[in-house]
Amino acid sequence: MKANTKEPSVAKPVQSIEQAAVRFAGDSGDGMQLCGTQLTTSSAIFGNDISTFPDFPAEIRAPAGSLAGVSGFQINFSSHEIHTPGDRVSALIALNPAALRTNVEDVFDGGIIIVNEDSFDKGRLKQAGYDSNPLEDESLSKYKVYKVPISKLTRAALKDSPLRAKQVDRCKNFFALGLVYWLYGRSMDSTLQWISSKFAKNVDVVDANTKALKAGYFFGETCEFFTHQFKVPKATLPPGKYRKIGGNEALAIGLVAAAELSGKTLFYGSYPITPASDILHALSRRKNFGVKTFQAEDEIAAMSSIIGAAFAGNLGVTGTSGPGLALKAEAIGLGVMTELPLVIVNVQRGGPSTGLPTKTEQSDLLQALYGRNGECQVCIIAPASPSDCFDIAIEACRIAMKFMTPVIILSDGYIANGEEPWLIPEIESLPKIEVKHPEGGNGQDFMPYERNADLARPWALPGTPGLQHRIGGLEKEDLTGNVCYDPENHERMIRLRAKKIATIALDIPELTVLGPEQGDLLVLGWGGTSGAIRSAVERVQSSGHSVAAAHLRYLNPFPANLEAVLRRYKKVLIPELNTGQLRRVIRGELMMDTIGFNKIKGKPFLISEIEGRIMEVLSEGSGQ
Amino acid sequence: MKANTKEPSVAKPVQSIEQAAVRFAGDSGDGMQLCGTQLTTSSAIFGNDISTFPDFPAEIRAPAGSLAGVSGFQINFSSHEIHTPGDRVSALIALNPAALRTNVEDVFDGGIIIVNEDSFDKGRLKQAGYDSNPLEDESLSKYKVYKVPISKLTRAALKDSPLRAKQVDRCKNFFALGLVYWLYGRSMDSTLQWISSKFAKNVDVVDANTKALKAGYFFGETCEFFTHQFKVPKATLPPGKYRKIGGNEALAIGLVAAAELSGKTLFYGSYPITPASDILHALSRRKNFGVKTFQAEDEIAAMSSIIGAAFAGNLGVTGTSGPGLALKAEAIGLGVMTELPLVIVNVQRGGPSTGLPTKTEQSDLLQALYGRNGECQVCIIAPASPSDCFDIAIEACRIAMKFMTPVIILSDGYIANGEEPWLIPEIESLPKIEVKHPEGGNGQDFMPYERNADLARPWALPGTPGLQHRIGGLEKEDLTGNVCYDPENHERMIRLRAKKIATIALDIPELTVLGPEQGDLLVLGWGGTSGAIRSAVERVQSSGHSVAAAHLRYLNPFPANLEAVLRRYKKVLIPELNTGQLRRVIRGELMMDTIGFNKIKGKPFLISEIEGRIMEVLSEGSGQ
Amino acid sequence: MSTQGFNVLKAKDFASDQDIRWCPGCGDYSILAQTKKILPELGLPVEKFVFVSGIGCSSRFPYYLNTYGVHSIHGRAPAIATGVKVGNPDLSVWVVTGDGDGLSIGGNHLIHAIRRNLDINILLFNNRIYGLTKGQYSPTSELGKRTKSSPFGSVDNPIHPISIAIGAEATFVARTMDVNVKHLGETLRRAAAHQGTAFVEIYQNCNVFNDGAFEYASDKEVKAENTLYLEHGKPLIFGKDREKGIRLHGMNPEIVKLGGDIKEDDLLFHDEKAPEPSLAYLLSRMRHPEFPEPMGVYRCVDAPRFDTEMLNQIQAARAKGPGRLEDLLNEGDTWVVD
Amino acid sequence: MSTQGFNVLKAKDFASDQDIRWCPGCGDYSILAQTKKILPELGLPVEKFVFVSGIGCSSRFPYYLNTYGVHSIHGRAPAIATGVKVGNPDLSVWVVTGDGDGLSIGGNHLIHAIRRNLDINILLFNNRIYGLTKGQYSPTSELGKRTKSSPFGSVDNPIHPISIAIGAEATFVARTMDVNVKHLGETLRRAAAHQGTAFVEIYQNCNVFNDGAFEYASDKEVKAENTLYLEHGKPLIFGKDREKGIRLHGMNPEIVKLGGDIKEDDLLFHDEKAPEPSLAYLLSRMRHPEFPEPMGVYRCVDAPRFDTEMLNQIQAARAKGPGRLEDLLNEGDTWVVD
Ligand SMILES: Cc1ncc(C[n+]2csc(CCOP(=O)(O)OP(=O)(O)O)c2C)c(N)n1
Ligand SMILES: Cc1ncc(C[n+]2csc(CCOP(=O)(O)OP(=O)(O)O)c2C)c(N)n1
Ligand code: SF4
Ligand code: SF4
Ligand SMILES: [Mg+2]
Ligand SMILES: [Mg+2]
Repeated sequence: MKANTKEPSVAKPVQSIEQAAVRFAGDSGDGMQLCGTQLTTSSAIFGNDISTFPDFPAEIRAPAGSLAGVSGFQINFSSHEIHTPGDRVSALIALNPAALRTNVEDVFDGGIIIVNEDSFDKGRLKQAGYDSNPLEDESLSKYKVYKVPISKLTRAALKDSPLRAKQVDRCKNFFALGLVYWLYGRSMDSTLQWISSKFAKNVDVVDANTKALKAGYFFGETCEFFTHQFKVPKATLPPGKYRKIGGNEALAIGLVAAAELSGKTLFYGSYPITPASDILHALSRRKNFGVKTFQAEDEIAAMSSIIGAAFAGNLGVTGTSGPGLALKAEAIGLGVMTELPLVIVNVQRGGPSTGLPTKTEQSDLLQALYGRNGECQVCIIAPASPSDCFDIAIEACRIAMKFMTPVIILSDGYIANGEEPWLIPEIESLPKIEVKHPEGGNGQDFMPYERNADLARPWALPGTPGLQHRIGGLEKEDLTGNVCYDPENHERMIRLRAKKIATIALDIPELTVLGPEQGDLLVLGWGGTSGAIRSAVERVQSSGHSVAAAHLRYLNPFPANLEAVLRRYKKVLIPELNTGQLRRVIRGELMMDTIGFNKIKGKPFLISEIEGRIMEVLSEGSGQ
Repeated sequence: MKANTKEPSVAKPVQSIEQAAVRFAGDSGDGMQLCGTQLTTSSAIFGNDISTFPDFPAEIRAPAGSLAGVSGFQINFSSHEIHTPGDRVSALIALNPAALRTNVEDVFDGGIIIVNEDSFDKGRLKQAGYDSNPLEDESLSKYKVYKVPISKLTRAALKDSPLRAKQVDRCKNFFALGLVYWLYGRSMDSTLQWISSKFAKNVDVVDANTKALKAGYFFGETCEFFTHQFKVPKATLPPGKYRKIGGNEALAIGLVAAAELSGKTLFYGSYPITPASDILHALSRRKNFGVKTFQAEDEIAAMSSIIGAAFAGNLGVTGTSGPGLALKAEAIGLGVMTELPLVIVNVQRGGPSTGLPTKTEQSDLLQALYGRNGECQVCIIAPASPSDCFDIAIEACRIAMKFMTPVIILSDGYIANGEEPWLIPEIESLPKIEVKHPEGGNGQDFMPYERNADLARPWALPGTPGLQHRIGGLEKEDLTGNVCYDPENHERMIRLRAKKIATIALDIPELTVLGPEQGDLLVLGWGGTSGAIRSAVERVQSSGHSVAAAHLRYLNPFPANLEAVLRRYKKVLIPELNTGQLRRVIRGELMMDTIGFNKIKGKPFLISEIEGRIMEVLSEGSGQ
Repeated sequence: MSTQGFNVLKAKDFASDQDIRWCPGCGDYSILAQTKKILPELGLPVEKFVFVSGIGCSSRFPYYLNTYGVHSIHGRAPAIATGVKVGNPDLSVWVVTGDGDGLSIGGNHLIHAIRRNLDINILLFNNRIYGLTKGQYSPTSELGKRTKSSPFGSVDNPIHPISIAIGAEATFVARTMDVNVKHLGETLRRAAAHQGTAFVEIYQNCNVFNDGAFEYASDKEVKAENTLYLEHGKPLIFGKDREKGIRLHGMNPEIVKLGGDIKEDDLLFHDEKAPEPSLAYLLSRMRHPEFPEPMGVYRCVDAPRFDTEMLNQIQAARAKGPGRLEDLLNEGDTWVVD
Repeated sequence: MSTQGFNVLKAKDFASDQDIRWCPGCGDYSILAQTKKILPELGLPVEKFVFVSGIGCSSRFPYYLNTYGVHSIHGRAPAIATGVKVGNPDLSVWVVTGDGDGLSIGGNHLIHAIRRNLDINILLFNNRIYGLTKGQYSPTSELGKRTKSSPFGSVDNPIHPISIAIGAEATFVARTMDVNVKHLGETLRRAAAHQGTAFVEIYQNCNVFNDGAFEYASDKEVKAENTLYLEHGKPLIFGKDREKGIRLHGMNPEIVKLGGDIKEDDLLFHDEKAPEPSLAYLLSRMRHPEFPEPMGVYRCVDAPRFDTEMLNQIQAARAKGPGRLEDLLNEGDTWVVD
């Protein structure tokens, strides 16, 4: 292909499509995440439903051109409601051979591939493990391949820029983005604005990026190679005001909101760890909300600090990922014994050990349930999607303070980094969180372990006259909270603590299903698989099958009606990104067998995978 | 009662009994543990079967005379085989009112109570919560109470001793012990020897303790109050050479034996914690076996150090209790990923959090199974009794090195501190542990993650030319062990690691039952409840019921025939010192419901409790 | 802050109703007594105090005070105290820890609390042994010490609490001793007065597992030779008849006899306010038996505090416009679907 | 020990077959290069080396060496290395850690490894940032530093690795820098030669998240003013024309101009062998911008080593009669049942 930007631009035909999944892929340093985010924003503002999936390597920046260093960002934008970033992509933008190689499989047959032709040199082809140049052999024949000399065109567009060559080359992602904007008829406005404000301090950079973006756009418009544009119309989402939101961001905002709703100061003690660090980053910017962030020396200190802060009367929250949750275990036990309101966010990633730190997985459910010494229950809840993180954060804080208990939120890397449109809630619609502190006494007859109807003990704050008391990790005497080695008291307290957690079931919504109230199959999920499950179930429903979907936001305790719901279906299928942890818990808890569908590849489910499994299960003989 | 030691001694009649359970109780500083141990030794040497239960407070030495400070030691010695220290005691020796009050309930009706009359003064009565002196009211009328002025008599016996008054008073435990020796016709020889060697450096102390012991003995002989002696004949144990052994000691010896049997150096890295510290103490004395003990700065360092030691080629073992196991979680995960042979001893105690640190419990099973991030299985085994700790230690080391995996031993405070006779094994009868290290190569084609038939990877040692390789916590590539983010590889490795653990089931004995091969009820236990279960089952068997007992030494993986065995009985009862952790695992694993019998009081089961529950279960309607 | 009546508080107002469960004769009793004595003088009501401890005999401390308290888990007290202080800067927060709790498992939290310099007081009861677990050597035990876990003698070079604290750039460091009750009380007062992390090592006798560990510093016959009481601005003098002093020889301290050629002015003068902690470090290296061990305040300087700096940032941010939930929710690019 | 042919080893013999995954321009490359250069000189074959690291960019190090290696978990490398060294004292054990790995989560293990003084080498790559987690401030970041987790500036007073190491009584302490390759190589050689724990702080540029953090010490224009190269037995001189020196004023260092009244002999002389670490501590407090920062070996002394002392005890015990399994089983009171 010869690029020809000189020709006069002519409007090209526009083909309307329902949905497009676009993936940018390139070196870690190529700015692919940025392209993705920009396209996401402009699509969201345009009015599409969106869902994104950033996928980056564990290295900060592996060797340029290497397979290990490929960073990707997938965005699905659609004119109808969607719940996942899409199983396969309609367009892949690959900035080098390694990016092509690691991503080409996911492109639909007949899909678009735009490559930076300039990067397909011998060295990089070899690095990517290509024996021959795929742009020149037949291997890509089933795709629409556009070979664009992106580097050269960018340089040409910026030939007057005062920037150094290296800097100029860095603008090529904007060229690529511009081209995609043209391809899908997107407005460049939000990105142009973003460029001006982001690089405000350096006008040359603003200028260069702006030019590169526009050059890409105009290239699409002018170059004869592209015969038509696509158009993905607005989605008909519920009316209201929207913004685009990612899971970690929603979680951070939710925590701030919970603090505001309860009138408590938020204390977030955390130690950085992928993929949870962004919550710390987001909260550390919220000083105007009085948020106190404490970057502790390790996860144990982080957990310990929130115990101290909660004792002092703050809303104590910590965030981490699997290995960090393991380290917090002992201190969470102290939280259980001292019965303080504590929220522990665990953004799951691939394990065991350091595992696959930048990949997603759902393998910490059993750890969250049982990963502490002794009989040591906590409440566990999990968000279904990026925007649900907002609600789950509020819910966790509400339960923690109402029941005086640690609550673990099991998010995951997929939700944490993914983005979707969020219907901004009315403040009045948010739950009220009422917190009462006992108000002082005569110092003698205060009972720090006396319980209310919810079995919660009083949250008496240091500084309150007459309520002085001591808490700690040794077994507590019922009512007085004194250290107590009495055998009967121990058993009573173990059962009381467990009962308190069980009582939460009365305070949470029942499990609802999407689809028939009873039937052949229920597909039950938890956490980030929700979207794929829902989409898959909708597909098979639309082909007339008696299949329903249900999503478990509450993992301990379960909603009171869980068993009743499950038993209304002939079979229950539980897709999980682990070896079957929820399935195991349900067997143990309800003595009920279910069918597991398990994927442990560091990646989310594809809709088609679940759909396929559903069809298999439906066609298999009856019986569980 | 008036003491009269001056009268000439006359032989008193001897009543032969089958078994006696004696409990010493007094202040933490009164030397009750010592009395117990001495009586244990002399009874063991005499030829009784024995079982002991020391029970001490969490404080080093709570205020003298306080209820919190009471320390007890129970020993059961018998002319037939026994498996527990006895549900109730035939004789209680109480050195003060607090000791009487906290222990009197456990004395058989008609049983003997010997009190130190001198300590029943107003102050101490009040401290113990007595409104009136129980020695003077009717409250003890159902017991045979002997009011002995032990303090005065000890002082009298030592009136010529150069020791200071305080030191003299400290000898009163020997007086009490002497009296008990007389009561049960025990030889004082072993204790006299022990005194001379223990206090060899201070002849006055040897002298005083010797005199006190003898004075107690002669007091029994002479004082008209004691009308007859008891005699517990030798037990007919299997022939062979015996010694008395406690659980922690047996475990330590077992570890040393495993090192000898495998030709490896034992590296024990640990951080002190009750009730596991004694293993560290015992091993630190074994330098002549080349044992390396490392008192680490914390449990994380302890666990980490054995990973390093194992990598370097030592037999790496660590020991701890519940809170310490929680802290080790992350590093155990590294052990799973690096597939090194590691043994982790967890001596369970009352939880959660600091809980009841000196009391026993079985509440870490779920933590051992699931207390780590990601899919992260290890092998778990548990000893049945103090002496079984020896065998379990060897078994753990054998499995760890054969399968290249971490193995958790779940001991508990009851087993760790309890003692029983041990038939010393012939060395030839001990399992051989064959360890092979690959012998060097050319540095290129060594595959650190290639597996043998047992799915174990090679244990290649630093220092071996040509086998240089790097291990770590990131996901490993199959065969090469290189860091690998490939999705398929991840799933393969997760399944391979799990399969390796499952494979251990082929290498361990099947579950056997005691009693009928099928029938109405199987009582299934694990860990330290074994003795009580066995005794209870024997009792109901002898009254003609179709009940069997089974003991699970292997908790992950289960013996291959577990399900088959369980399904041969109409009902299965699982007594546990927790809220039903094994029961829950069996439901999840086998989809099989069992009946739980749970006690969470920091104390072991009584035989009668289990017997009672068995009878209840038998009489309840059928069905599980 | 409730001020009602707190100016008439007495030691007994700080006593809780719990039975004290230390061994008779334990040095902890005296530290408790002095603490109860000085607390009423600090001008705060009982409810404003929070005592946080880890696990160990020493860590039982909070139970015996009628203040708020947390008897936490092993080694984590400094981290918990950080949460308490940042959570409510109005409180007077005290950490009680042992040589095992604070320097073995908890060493890292201790250092990080010290370097952050937030306004808490850390009392480390150093008995050079693990008391509660019945007698293993601790990080402060001497090389060669025989204990249950070191029957052939410990091979771990000990850690010195004050050296480590100064390594972490502590702003207040002091040493005192259980039996020297006046000095103990005075040192606690000084610690309380310091704004920033005050680290106090307290020599404490464990008469059950390590009896006499500090006899050299407490025994009437020898203590004057083996200890040296620091006074700000004063020369370093010690000995029964205050006849000996410490002189600097290059960077090394040396013991000299006063009189003759050597005047007080030739001696090393103590300066607890020295901006550079090098003197304090040097003093921390004067150890028995080579040197008399310095008792008292090694260092007391001002530095930025974590707690106040954090509050300042919050106040500054709020001054620019306190956060509104409405704005938070509606941040960034938004669009409307009708 | 296999001796065959190791005397002809070259740097490339120490290179593994793994792709290096640091950012282009990262300071880690240079440290790796120098390490590969000096290892062949140490007289040991490749298989005798074990590199242990934690988690962080720096902790990738072991993968790139053709030695044995453990890329472990965050902060625990010193504890793992302790196990390796005690497990097989024949090995040359190296720890590679970062400022977060070694001083934040792993601070305690670091200190305890140092105080035990076992014969390992600890290289702390200090880039004053968390690299791998993409740019949060670390314990060595300056007060006020703006990072992802401190958008308003950090309020944590930093820790200084060398001060902390000396607080823990390190027997070998040195500082060097990624870009100063000759000095870096020489410092690594010195560390390897030391018998005991050798602690080396290496200034390392993270050009992605903290670019230029050490420009003051590397930039040609200014480095001579901002650094001072320590030499044993030599006076402390620095400056472009070596025209400035450090003089002691009481316990405080001061910068003086040489010439005129002030002679070299008036300056502070470096003594890395000083039994007292007070000089080393004082040097560790000389910090940019007030002072030129000392580079090189601060301290190098002999002291009992944990690893050898433990082996000595074992040898002594075995000399008295090695343990026999038979005896072990039959210990104590036994009796026979026929
Ligand atoms: C996680 C954990 N590890 C170990 C222990 C056991 N433990 C309790 S106190 C203690 C050491 C006590 O020593 P120190 O801090 O010096 O206090 P002391 O008893 O001497 O006052 C240890 C090891 C524990 N409670 N928790
Ligand atoms: C238990 C645990 N907590 C947190 C993390 C996340 N983490 C990985 S590296 C790192 C800090 C890296 O900083 P540093 O040690 O300075 O190394 P650098 O990347 O700068 O070389 C953190 C917080 C982790 N991997 N494990
Ligand atoms: S063991 Fe020692 S430190 Fe603990 S209470 Fe007793 S005397 Fe005090
Ligand atoms: S992030 Fe920084 S430290 Fe990490 S590899 Fe890149 S430049 Fe090096
Ligand atoms: Mg101590
Ligand atoms: Mg760093």
